Amino acid sequence: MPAPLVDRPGESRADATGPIRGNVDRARILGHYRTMARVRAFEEAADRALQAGHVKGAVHLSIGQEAVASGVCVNLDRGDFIVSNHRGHGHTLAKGADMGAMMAELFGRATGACQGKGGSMHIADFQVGMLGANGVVGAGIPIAVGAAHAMKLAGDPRIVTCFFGDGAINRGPFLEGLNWAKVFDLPVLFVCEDNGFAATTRTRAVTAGPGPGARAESLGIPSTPVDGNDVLAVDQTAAELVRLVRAGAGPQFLHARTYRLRGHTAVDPAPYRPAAEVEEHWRDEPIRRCRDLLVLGGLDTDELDRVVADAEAEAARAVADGLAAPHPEADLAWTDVQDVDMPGAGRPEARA
Amino acid sequence: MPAPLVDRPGESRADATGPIRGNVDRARILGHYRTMARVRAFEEAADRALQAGHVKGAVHLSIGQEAVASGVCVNLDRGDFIVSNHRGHGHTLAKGADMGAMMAELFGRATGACQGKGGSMHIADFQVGMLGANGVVGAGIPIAVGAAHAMKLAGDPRIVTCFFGDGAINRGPFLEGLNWAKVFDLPVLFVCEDNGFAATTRTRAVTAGPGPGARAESLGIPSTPVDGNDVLAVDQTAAELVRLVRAGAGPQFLHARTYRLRGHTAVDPAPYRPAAEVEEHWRDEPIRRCRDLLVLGGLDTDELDRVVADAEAEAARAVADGLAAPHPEADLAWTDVQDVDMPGAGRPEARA
Amino acid sequence: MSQLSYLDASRQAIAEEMRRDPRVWALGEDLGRGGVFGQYRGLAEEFGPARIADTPISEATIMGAAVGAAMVGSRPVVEMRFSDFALCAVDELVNQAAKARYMFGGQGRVPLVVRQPIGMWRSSAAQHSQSLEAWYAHIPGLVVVAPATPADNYGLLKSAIRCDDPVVYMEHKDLWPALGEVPADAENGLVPLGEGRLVRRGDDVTIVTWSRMVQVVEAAADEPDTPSLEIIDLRTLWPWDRAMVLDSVRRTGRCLIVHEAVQAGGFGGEIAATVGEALFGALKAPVRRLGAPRIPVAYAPVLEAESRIMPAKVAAAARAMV
Amino acid sequence: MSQLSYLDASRQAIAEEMRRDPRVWALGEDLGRGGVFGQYRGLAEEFGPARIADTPISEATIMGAAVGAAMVGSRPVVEMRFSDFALCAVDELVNQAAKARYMFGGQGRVPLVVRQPIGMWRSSAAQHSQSLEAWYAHIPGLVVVAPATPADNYGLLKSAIRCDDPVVYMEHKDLWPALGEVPADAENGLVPLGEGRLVRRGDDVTIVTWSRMVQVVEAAADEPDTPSLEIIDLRTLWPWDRAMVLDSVRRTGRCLIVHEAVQAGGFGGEIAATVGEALFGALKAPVRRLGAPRIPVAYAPVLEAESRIMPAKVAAAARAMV
Ligand SMILES: Cc1ncc(C[n+]2csc(CCOP(=O)(O)OP(=O)(O)O)c2C)c(N)n1
Ligand SMILES: Cc1ncc(C[n+]2csc(CCOP(=O)(O)OP(=O)(O)O)c2C)c(N)n1
Ligand SMILES: [Mg+2]
Ligand SMILES: [Mg+2]
Repeated sequence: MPAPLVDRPGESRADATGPIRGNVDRARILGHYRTMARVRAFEEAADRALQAGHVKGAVHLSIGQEAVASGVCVNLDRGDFIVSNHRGHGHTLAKGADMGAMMAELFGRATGACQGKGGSMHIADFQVGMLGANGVVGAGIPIAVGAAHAMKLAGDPRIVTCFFGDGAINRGPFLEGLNWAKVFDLPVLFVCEDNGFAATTRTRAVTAGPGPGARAESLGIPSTPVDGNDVLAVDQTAAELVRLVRAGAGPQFLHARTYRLRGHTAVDPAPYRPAAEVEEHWRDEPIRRCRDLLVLGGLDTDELDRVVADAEAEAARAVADGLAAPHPEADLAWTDVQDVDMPGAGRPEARA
Repeated sequence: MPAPLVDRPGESRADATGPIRGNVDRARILGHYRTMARVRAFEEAADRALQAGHVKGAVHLSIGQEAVASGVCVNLDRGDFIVSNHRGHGHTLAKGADMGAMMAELFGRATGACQGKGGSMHIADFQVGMLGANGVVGAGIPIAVGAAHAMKLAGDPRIVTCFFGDGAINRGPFLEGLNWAKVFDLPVLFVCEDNGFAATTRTRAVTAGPGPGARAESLGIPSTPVDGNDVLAVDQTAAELVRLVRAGAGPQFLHARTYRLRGHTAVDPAPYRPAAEVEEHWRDEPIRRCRDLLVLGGLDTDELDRVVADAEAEAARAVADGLAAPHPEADLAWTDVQDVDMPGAGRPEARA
Repeated sequence: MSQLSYLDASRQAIAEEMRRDPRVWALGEDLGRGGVFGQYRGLAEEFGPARIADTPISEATIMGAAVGAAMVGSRPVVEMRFSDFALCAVDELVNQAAKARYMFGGQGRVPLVVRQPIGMWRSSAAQHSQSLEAWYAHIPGLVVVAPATPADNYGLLKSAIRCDDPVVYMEHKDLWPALGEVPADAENGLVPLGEGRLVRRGDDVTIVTWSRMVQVVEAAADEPDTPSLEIIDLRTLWPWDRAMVLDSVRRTGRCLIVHEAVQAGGFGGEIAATVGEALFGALKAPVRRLGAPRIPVAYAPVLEAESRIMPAKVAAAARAMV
Repeated sequence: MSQLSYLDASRQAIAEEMRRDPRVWALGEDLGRGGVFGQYRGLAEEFGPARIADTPISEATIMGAAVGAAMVGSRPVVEMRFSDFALCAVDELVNQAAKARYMFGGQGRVPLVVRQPIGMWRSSAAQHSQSLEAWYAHIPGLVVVAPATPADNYGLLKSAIRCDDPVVYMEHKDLWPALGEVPADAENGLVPLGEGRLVRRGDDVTIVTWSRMVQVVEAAADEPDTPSLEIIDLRTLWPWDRAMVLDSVRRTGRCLIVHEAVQAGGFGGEIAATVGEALFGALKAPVRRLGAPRIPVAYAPVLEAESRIMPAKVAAAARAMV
């Protein structure tokens, strides 16, 4: 299985080599470190931009959950598809989307990934196979399953990965979509990003039974649990599941336990959980853990700092470029609605 | 646990006594025989009436599945609730509804259970706790769960039983409703009547994983399988589950395997399955099995024939009464829509 | 030309489109055995079970999977059985299918057709009789079609399948057996989306209608006392043929809109408002609407009849306008 | 009287109704922490977690369970968070809640209130900004309410909770902080369902509007060049106050309907059609409608603005009518 590091397509990988843990080489881990640092930097920058009033809509930060995005997406090819949810910046970046276009989308600019029409909850980048975040919890599941269905129908080898939260497993589409994927034996990897919360509610309070994995297995889909804050574990587990999916073994399910270190939205101070709990989880956060591993493996901390600094610089550039980018023309609002009704852009007056 | 035979409230039970199998006495089994014979007679009469053009809407016959209705409902009190699906005649009769009102409903008469407004797929009899059949597969599940929720909120000891088919387990409300029932620890018994088919489709072809029971258990609800054509087994299993539900042990799940001996609707010749398969299942049908048991237990076949004859006479009376009953007044169409808009009956012209 | 039923016309349309374009496929419950009304009879035999896909009873995912499949280049025909069951899949149709192309800034499209058979049919009662075309006409991103004849069911279904945006395609269950001439030639029989059909010329009142009501209005026109009716079958409700309607009403000076759906909040309101605004001063009588009362459809025929528009009602309404 | 926000008015209404009637309870996601907008803040503390129930993310079952609970005698207040998410629960609302009483021949009733916050709010884009009141007005069995002021949100929510039939209750998210006088006395503050509110007398044009647009229209009326506007806040969309609207238009001779929802297929069509028919001949100008274009709501403010009705637009439309 070729498993390119897709965090920055085209960019040269780190030159450090040699195994660190298992048979994973340092370059791969460093790649994760870079991807996660980029996600973190993006989220922090987006948060600051929001506080400064540059982002108008809601933003759901994935701080603390970067390892799931990085560990899964590193195993996907550029042509493979992902479908995401409202907390999708990490998945999108890890799949190779351009950070500048993403930030510009948050700012509602013409240079945004969706030309400013979607915002954070509807970021998509079809060029890298990112078929969209979603504002409706669970709604991505049938969409992902359908994309996989189309691949199977067409004999197309590309596979689909579907990210969703632990809250989504209480919605009907979870059952329907997983059952469907198994019935039609589709090439789809389900990734349940279990951060313990659905908005302000602890998911265990509203979730019966043993959890996501048991539900998947009751639908005939094998589930593999993983420490979602251990990027290497996520990578290695996802690698095997992706291999199975590609090999035609049918849908697979990855249950990744992690923790949402920030509020549900960027403006949520999350008073519903004790500070001590959050602090404890900060000690377990994936980027620090990855760094520790790399340092243990002999990597120079200066080099690691440089990776972080690069990521932060990239995010700063994304903010600066986004702020400098033009707002869309108002007429853009009238395009891409539907062809038959509105063949050309323009308001009805203009079209009459 | 008092477990009244509610098949004909007020009617005297059979006078035969003494154990036949386990500690179940003959009277109870004879009660089942009578209930099942009544369901069968009703279905056959409804079918004939439909062929004769007296029933306008669709009818889904429960022939072959009578043991589930009888075995479960015998364990319910009159005040307990049931929620049913499109194939609900058996459940409704077993819960104590009046056969005449049911047949009149099929005929769309003013004396119908719903005054002719609902038809077969919307039969309800709130007086005996029958909260309605449903035309939408799976839609009864959340309704049943909600009724149980209200009981729990009110500290009301009544419990709710929810009947649905094996096709319904592929709809979202199955997951959502069962999860909900367990999360709120509600007094509800789920009964999955697994007849192998969803309309013209074999459910195993569209159902992934080990089946209904495994799905229930993945949602924290214990599942008990039962031979759904063995009325005694259904009775004894349901008795225990009802006891648990009443005792506050939370939701329970009964998975009853049975077979739909007739077409999906009364007009479906079911060409999608071999005649031999159907024939084989006729040998296993619950009424004959119950009769064999009773005969083995020493009951007089004449008496059993009388039970059947009585049931058939009752059904014939229901048909005759239904045909003699008046059609509803057209103005009835305007009642029970909603109070605030249409406080009184009558067309807008009449109300203006 | 050949004589086909409304049902067979749709079947032929799908078969031809599936032969023409390998990306077209159909999904829904029981399709392998022909679908609940037989609209897919024989198709599984010709195209195989992968392209005529038997699905679980999972309306939300039938629709949602079609959205995903369409976004990556296939062209699904979604079967909802009864339009009433499509109410289990509204997020997928309205929040996802209709908006994806727009929200994503045009990066993807959702070329799917969702067949939602509508209307009263054989005492089907409140959960199997609805006509909710007005809902979908209200949703940006959706095309809404409601054919009344075999030829249109053939030509419009083909156009719908070729459309690059989601189409809500509403056949009327009572029309399945209706017979009519259908152009045998695959390409000539296409009917463009958005164009009405002038069913009959007339002088006194323009009737705007669609679906099953076209026949009812024609029957009304044939009654002895009825004024001369010009009948327009809208065929596509969004976009609807404003030009055809306005041209006609400009000439007749009167407009009556007839639809089977509940009148309150029905699509007739849109047409009446548009005509009333555009032709103010040119109207000889107020624009009128005839739709079902705002009551659920009841089971018993005598009750169900209260929701039905019959020819006599149409004729009386037209008479009252002249 | 006391000064309350639109949000606090609703909270007070629920609290009072829950004190008055032990059968009333609320269910939805995150209610224990006050709900996503804080509409339930403090209620879990007073009434406990059983009556202010935190639910899983299961919109279909939130709605469906409420139907079952209502049928056996409790009175649920259903929280849908954003009206857009109610699209995951349409079968439960439209096929079940709205029709149960009717289908079962009046044996049971479904006294529930489903709160569905609507409207554009802080660049929420296409899946969090919809106003679909027209849909529910089209469905027999549903009452539809859309309050514009704190007093109405107090009085109408109480009436909705006391109503024995299902009520779709649509608060506007942009109005949460709006302040206004609210009658402190619990019983006097009730606002009957189905009655409009005359916001302002005027001579030239009757404006019929509701929800967030009431403020917008008032602002338009205050602009210097605007003709004299009579403003009616419909408050309840079904049943709507035909008498108040017709009386007013009879006097002014002109009617403009303003709503935030998409104009095509919007509820304005119902009103325009009704006014056009009832007052034909008495109108000095065609009835006009002002609603959003038939495009999804976009994210970027400059694009979103294309979907917004601003006071200047209303004023211009009114001016063009006189
Ligand atoms: C159908 C639906 N219901 C409710 C919401 C509101 N909502 C947005 S995110 C969220 C919590 C989702 O939790 P989870 O799936 O665990 O994802 P997380 O936010 O934890 O990443 C909720 C309730 C929604 N967007 N869609
Ligand atoms: C949501 C929905 N989808 C489809 C249908 C059409 N339909 C009616 S019954 C049925 C099969 C149901 O199978 P099952 O639940 O196993 O019940 P059974 O008919 O076998 O008793 C179908 C598909 C429906 N009524 N509702
Ligand atoms: Mg979560
Ligand atoms: Mg079945």
